[in-house]
Amino acid sequence: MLLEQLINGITLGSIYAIVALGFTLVFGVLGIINMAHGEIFMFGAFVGVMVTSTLGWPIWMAFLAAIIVTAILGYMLERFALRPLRGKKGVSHLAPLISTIGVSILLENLSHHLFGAGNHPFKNAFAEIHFTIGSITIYVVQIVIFVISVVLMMALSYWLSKTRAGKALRATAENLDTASILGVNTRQIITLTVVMASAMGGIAGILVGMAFNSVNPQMGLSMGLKGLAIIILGGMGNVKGAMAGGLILGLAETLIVAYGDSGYRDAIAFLAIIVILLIRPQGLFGQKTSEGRP
Amino acid sequence: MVLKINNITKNFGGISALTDVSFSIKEGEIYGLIGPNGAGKTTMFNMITNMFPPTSGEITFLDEKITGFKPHKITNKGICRTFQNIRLFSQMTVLENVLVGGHTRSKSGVFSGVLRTKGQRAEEERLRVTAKEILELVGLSEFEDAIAENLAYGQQRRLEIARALASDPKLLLLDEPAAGMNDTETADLYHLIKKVQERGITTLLIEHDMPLVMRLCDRITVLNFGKKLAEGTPEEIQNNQAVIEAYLGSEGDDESA
Amino acid sequence: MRKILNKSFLLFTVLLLVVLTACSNNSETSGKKGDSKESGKAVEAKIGVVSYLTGPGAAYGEAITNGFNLAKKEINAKGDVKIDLVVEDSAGKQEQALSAAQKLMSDDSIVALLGPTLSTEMNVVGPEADLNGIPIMGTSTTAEGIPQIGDYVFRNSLPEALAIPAAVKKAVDKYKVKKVAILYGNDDVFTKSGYDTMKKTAEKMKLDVVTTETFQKGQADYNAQLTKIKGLQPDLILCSALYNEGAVIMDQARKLGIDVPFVGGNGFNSPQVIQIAGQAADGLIVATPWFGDKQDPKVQEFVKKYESEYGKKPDQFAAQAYDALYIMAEALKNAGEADRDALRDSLAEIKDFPGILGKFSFDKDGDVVMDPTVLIIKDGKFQIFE
Amino acid sequence: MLGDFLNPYYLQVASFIMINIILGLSIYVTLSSGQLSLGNAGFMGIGAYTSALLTINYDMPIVVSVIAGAIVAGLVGILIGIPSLRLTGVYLAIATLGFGEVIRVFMINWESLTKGAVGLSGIPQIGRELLKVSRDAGFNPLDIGLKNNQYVYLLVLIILVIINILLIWFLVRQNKSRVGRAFAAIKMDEKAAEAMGVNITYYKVLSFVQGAVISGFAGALFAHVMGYISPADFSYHRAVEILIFAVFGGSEVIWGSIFGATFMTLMPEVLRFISEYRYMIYGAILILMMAFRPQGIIDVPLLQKLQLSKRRGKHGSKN
Repeated sequence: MLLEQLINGITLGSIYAIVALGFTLVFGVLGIINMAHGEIFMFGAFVGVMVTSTLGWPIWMAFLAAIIVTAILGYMLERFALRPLRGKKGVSHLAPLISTIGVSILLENLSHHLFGAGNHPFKNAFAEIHFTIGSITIYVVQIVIFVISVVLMMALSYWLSKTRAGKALRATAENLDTASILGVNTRQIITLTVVMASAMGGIAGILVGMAFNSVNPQMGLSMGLKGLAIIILGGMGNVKGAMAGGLILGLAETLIVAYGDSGYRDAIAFLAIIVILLIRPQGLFGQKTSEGRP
Repeated sequence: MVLKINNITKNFGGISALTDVSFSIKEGEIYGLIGPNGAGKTTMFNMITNMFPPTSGEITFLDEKITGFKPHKITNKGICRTFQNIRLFSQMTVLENVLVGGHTRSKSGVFSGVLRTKGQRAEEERLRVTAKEILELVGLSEFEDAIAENLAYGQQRRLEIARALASDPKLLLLDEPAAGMNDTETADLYHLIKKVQERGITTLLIEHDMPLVMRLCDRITVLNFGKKLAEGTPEEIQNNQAVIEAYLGSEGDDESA
Repeated sequence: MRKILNKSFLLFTVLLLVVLTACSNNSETSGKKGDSKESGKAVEAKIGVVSYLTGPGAAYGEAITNGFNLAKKEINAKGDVKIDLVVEDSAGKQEQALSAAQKLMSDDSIVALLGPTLSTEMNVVGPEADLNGIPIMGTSTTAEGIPQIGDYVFRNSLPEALAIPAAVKKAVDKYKVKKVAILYGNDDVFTKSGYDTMKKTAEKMKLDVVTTETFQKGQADYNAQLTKIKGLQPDLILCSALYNEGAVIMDQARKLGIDVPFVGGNGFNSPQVIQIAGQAADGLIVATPWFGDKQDPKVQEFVKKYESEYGKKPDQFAAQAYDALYIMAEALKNAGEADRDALRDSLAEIKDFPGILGKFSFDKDGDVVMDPTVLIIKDGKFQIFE
Repeated sequence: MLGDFLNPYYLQVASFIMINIILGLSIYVTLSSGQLSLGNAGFMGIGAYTSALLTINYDMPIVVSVIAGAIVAGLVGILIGIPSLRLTGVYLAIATLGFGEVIRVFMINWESLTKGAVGLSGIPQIGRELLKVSRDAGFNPLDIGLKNNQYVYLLVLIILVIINILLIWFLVRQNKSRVGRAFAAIKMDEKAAEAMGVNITYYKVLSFVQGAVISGFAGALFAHVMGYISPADFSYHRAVEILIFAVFGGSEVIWGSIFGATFMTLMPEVLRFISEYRYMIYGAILILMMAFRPQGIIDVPLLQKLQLSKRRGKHGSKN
C-alpha cells in the first residue's frame, strides 16, 4: 500500500516538476510569473487527445504536434502579451502578471468553445501497457513520465550551463542590458525561453493525458497554481528546485490522501506558498540575495 | 556635535564599502563628503539614514545613538536626505511632494483626515503655509501645481531639497545636488544652501563639483576606497598630497571608463 | 465638496440611464401582451424559463430547453392550452439567474417560471419567486430543501434523497454488500449534497463505511484515493461525482484493479460515462426517473420525436423538462385561467400525472412522489438492474 | 405611477453594480499604496460567511452582522498583512492568491460551520427583512403603488447607494489627507517615502487592511442581498473579476474602479449575446489594457481634461 502510494506520488510529482520547469525557466530569464503556463499545458493535452483519439495517429505524433502547438502559443504569448510591455516607461512590474492572467482566462475559455467543457478520454494503447509485481500494478507510462522529467531536468541544467545559447540565456537572466551590450540578442533569447517553456508545458500535458486518461479545460488552472506553488517552494528560477519541489508536492499530496484527509489536498500547495514566502522567500533551494532590503 | 560617525564599517558580501570611518559634524556647519566614484559616500548616507544597517560601528545624532532605528524614525528625529538619482514622487504635484515631506511634522490619521476635524484642518493649513514658504525659498513657487516629473532637471533637484526641508530637519543630507546643473543653476544652488544654513540647519554634502564644495563647505572629509583619506578645511584638503594623488589617479580612471 | 457632488451626480446619471433603459424595455414587453388575447376559449399563458445556456454547463440548459420546446409544440397543437415560452440565460451564476428571474417576474403576463437549472441558482431565485407569488418549478434541481423554500416552489426532478437510496438498496441486496467506500467531490454543491444522502443511506442501512474520500474540481489524478480504497477492500463504492469526473474515476479504478460496482447519483447518470470510460464503465449503478429504452409507447414516441428534432438522444434533463411543461399545462387547464395564484393551487393538486417518467405527484411541500428505475451499465449499455 | 417606473430587474442589476463597485474599491485602496492583493475574494468570503452565520445562528440584526463581517475580515487582514509586508510586487500577489484559495478550501472542509460546498441558504435578505418590518409597522408597499419585489429591491438599492456614497466620500477625503499622500508616496517610491519619514510598515498594513475590511463588507452585503452563498462564490475567478474592475476602469484613480465595476457588470446584461464570450473578452481586455493603456480607461490626465472642460463651462470658477 505504501509502495503503491509512493509510486502514485512520484508519478504525480514528476508531472508537477515538468510543469514547474516551464515556470521556472520563464521566471529565471524574464523575472515574470507566467500565469498562462497552466493553460498552455492544457492545450498541449488537448492536442494529444485530438491526435491520438480523433485522428488515431501514433503517440509520437501526438508529442510532436503538442510541442509544435504549444511552442506557437508560447511565441504568441511572448509577442502579444509580454513584448509590448517590455521597456515601456511607466509600466508597473505587475503588468506582465496581469497580462498573463488575461492570456490564461482567454485560453481556458477558448478551449471551452473549441473542445467543450467535458472530460476527454485519452485512448492510447501505449497507456494500457502494465505489469504486476505482487499486488502492485505498474504502468509503463508511470516509468516513462519519471524518466522524461529527470531527463528534461538534466538536459536543461546541462544546456543552461554548458552551451553557448544556454550561457546567453543565463547572461540575459543576470542582466538584460549588460547582455545586450555584450552582443546577446536578448529579444531572440527571451522568445526562445518562452517558446521552450511552453513546449515543456505541452509535453507535460500529453503525459497527464496518458497517465490519468483525463483532459479538460479546467485542468490548466489547477495545474498552473500547483506549478506556481512548486517554483516558490523550490526557489524561483532554480531548475533543480523545480524538480525537487514537484516531487515534494506530489508525494505530500498523495500521502495526505493516504494517511490524512483528502479534503485538504489542495490546501497543501497554497499553504506551502504562504509559509515558504513568509519563512524562506528564496525557496528551499534558492540562494539568498545579497541585498539587505529589496 | 550634531552628528558623530564612530568607526563605521560596511561589508556587502565580502566586499567592504566602508572601513572604519569616523568623523563628526558641528551644529550649523556645512560639511563636505567627497571622494572618487565608488568611494563609499552614498553608502555613508545609507548608513546614517539606516537604509542599510552598518556591519559595525555606531552613529549618534544629538548625543543619541541612532544606529538600528528604522529610517522613518531617523527622519522623525531630524535627519533628512536627498538622492543622487532623483527620487521624487513623480506623478504628484510639486506642492504635494513637499507636503509628503511634512509627514513627520504632522500627525492626523485616517479618521481626522476623513472627518476633517478642526485640528486636522489647522494642521493641513500649517503644512500648506510651510510648504509654500519652502517652495518660495527654493524658487519653485510658480510651479506648485505642476506634476513633478514635468519639471526641468535642475528644478527637480531643488524640489528634492524642498521636500527634505519640509521635514524640518536639523541635519540635511544632500547627495550630489549640483549634478547635471549648469553654471547659473549651480550658483542658485550655492545661495540656496547658504540660506538653508542661515535657518540654522546643518548640512552634510556629497558633491563632485569641487569649486562649489570648496566655496561652500566649512570642513571636508575625503573618502577613498571606503577609507577616510583626510579631513580638514577646504584649504587643508586642497593642499593634501594624498588627496591630490587619489583625485589625479581617479580622474584618469574616469576618463578611461 | 463640490467635486464630490459632481462625481456623485455622474454616478446618478449612470443610474438614471439604467432606469431609462428599463422603461424602454418595459413598454416593449407590454406591447406584446396585447397580441395574445385574440383566440377563443383556450387558456393562454406565458411561462418564463431560466436556463443555463452559456458557460461550462451549457449542455444541461440546452437539453432542458429542447425538452420544453418539444412539449410546447405538442401542447399548442392540441389546443386546450396555449403556451408561450420566454427564455432567459443564467450562465450558471446565481447573480445572473436572479437578474433573469427578476426580469421575467416583473412581466405581469408571465404566470410561472421553469428552472433555473442548478440548485445553487434555485436557492437564490426560489425565495424571490415565493415572495412575489409566482409559481416556480425546477426541472433539474435535485438538492435537498428546494421545495421547502416556500409554497410557490415546486420541482419535478427526482431528488437525490429518492434516487440514491433506491440504487444503494438494490445494489446491497444483489451483491450482499457489507463494506462500502465513499468517494465524492467536496467542492461542488451537486456532488456534496449527493454525498450527504449517501452517508445517510449508508447509516440507515447499517453499512460499514470503510473510508470517505474526497476530490476537487479540475483534479486529474484520483490514484491516491483509489489506492487507499483498494487497500480497504470494500464490496461497493458509493461515488458522488458528475459524469465527467466519475467516468475518469471508474477508468482509473479499473486500471488499479478495483472491480467492485459503483453506485452514483443523478449527476453520474449519463451515456457520456460509457463514451469516456468505455469498458471501465461497466458496473455503474444509478437510479433515474428516465430510461430511454423503456418499453413504453409514450417514451419511445418521445425519444423518436426528440431525435428527429434535435439530432441526438434525449437525456434525463430533456425528459424532465418535457414532463414539467406538460404538468404546467395540466395545471393551467385545471385552473381555467392564467393567474399566478390559481396556477399555484392547481399545481399543488396534481396527482398521478401520467408522464414519460412514470406516474407523478407532488407531496405537501411540492416535492416529487414517484418510483425511480434503477439501471446498471453492462456490456457498454444502460440496462435495467434486477 | 412610481410602480410602473421601477423595474425590479434593473433595480437588481443596479444593486449588483453597487456591490461590485465596493469590491472594485477594495482592490483600489490596496493598490493605492502600490500593493496588488489577489486575496480580496477570500476576504469577501470571510465577511460573507461571518455575517451570514451570525444572522442565521444568533439572530443578530443585519446591520450588526454586516459590520462584524467587515471587522472579522479586517482582523484576518491584519494577520495576513503584517507577515506579508516583507513581500513586494508579484510575490505579494501570489501569496494573497494562495491565501484566497486556502480560505476557500477551509470553507469547503469546515462543514460543521459552513455546510461545505452546499453553501448557506436562507440568509436573511436585507430588503425582505425591511419589508417585514414595514408590514409589522402597518405599512403596505401597495399603498404607494409598489409591488413587493419593487419595494424590496428599491430599498436594497437605496441602502447600497448610500453606502457607496459614504465609502467614496471616505476614500476621496482620505486620498486628500496625510494618509492618502503617504499611500501615494509609497506607491510611487517606497524608499523615498521612507526617507521622508513615512512609516511604510504601518501604512502598507493600513491600506492592506482597509482593502480587507472593504471586501469583507462587500461580501457581507452580497450575502444579504443574494440570500445564499457557497464557497464557489469566492474562488480565484472572483478575485480575477475584481482585479479586472480596477485594471479596466483605471487603477490609479478612484473613479477608475467605479467605472470599471459599473461597466463590467452592465456589459453582460446589456449585451446578453456577449455573455457566452464574456470570459474570453475579459481575458482579451486584460492583455490589451496592459499593452496599450496599463493605467486603465480613466486616469489622471483624462479626469483633468473632464474637469477643465467643466470649469470652462462655469467661467473658470475655481473650487
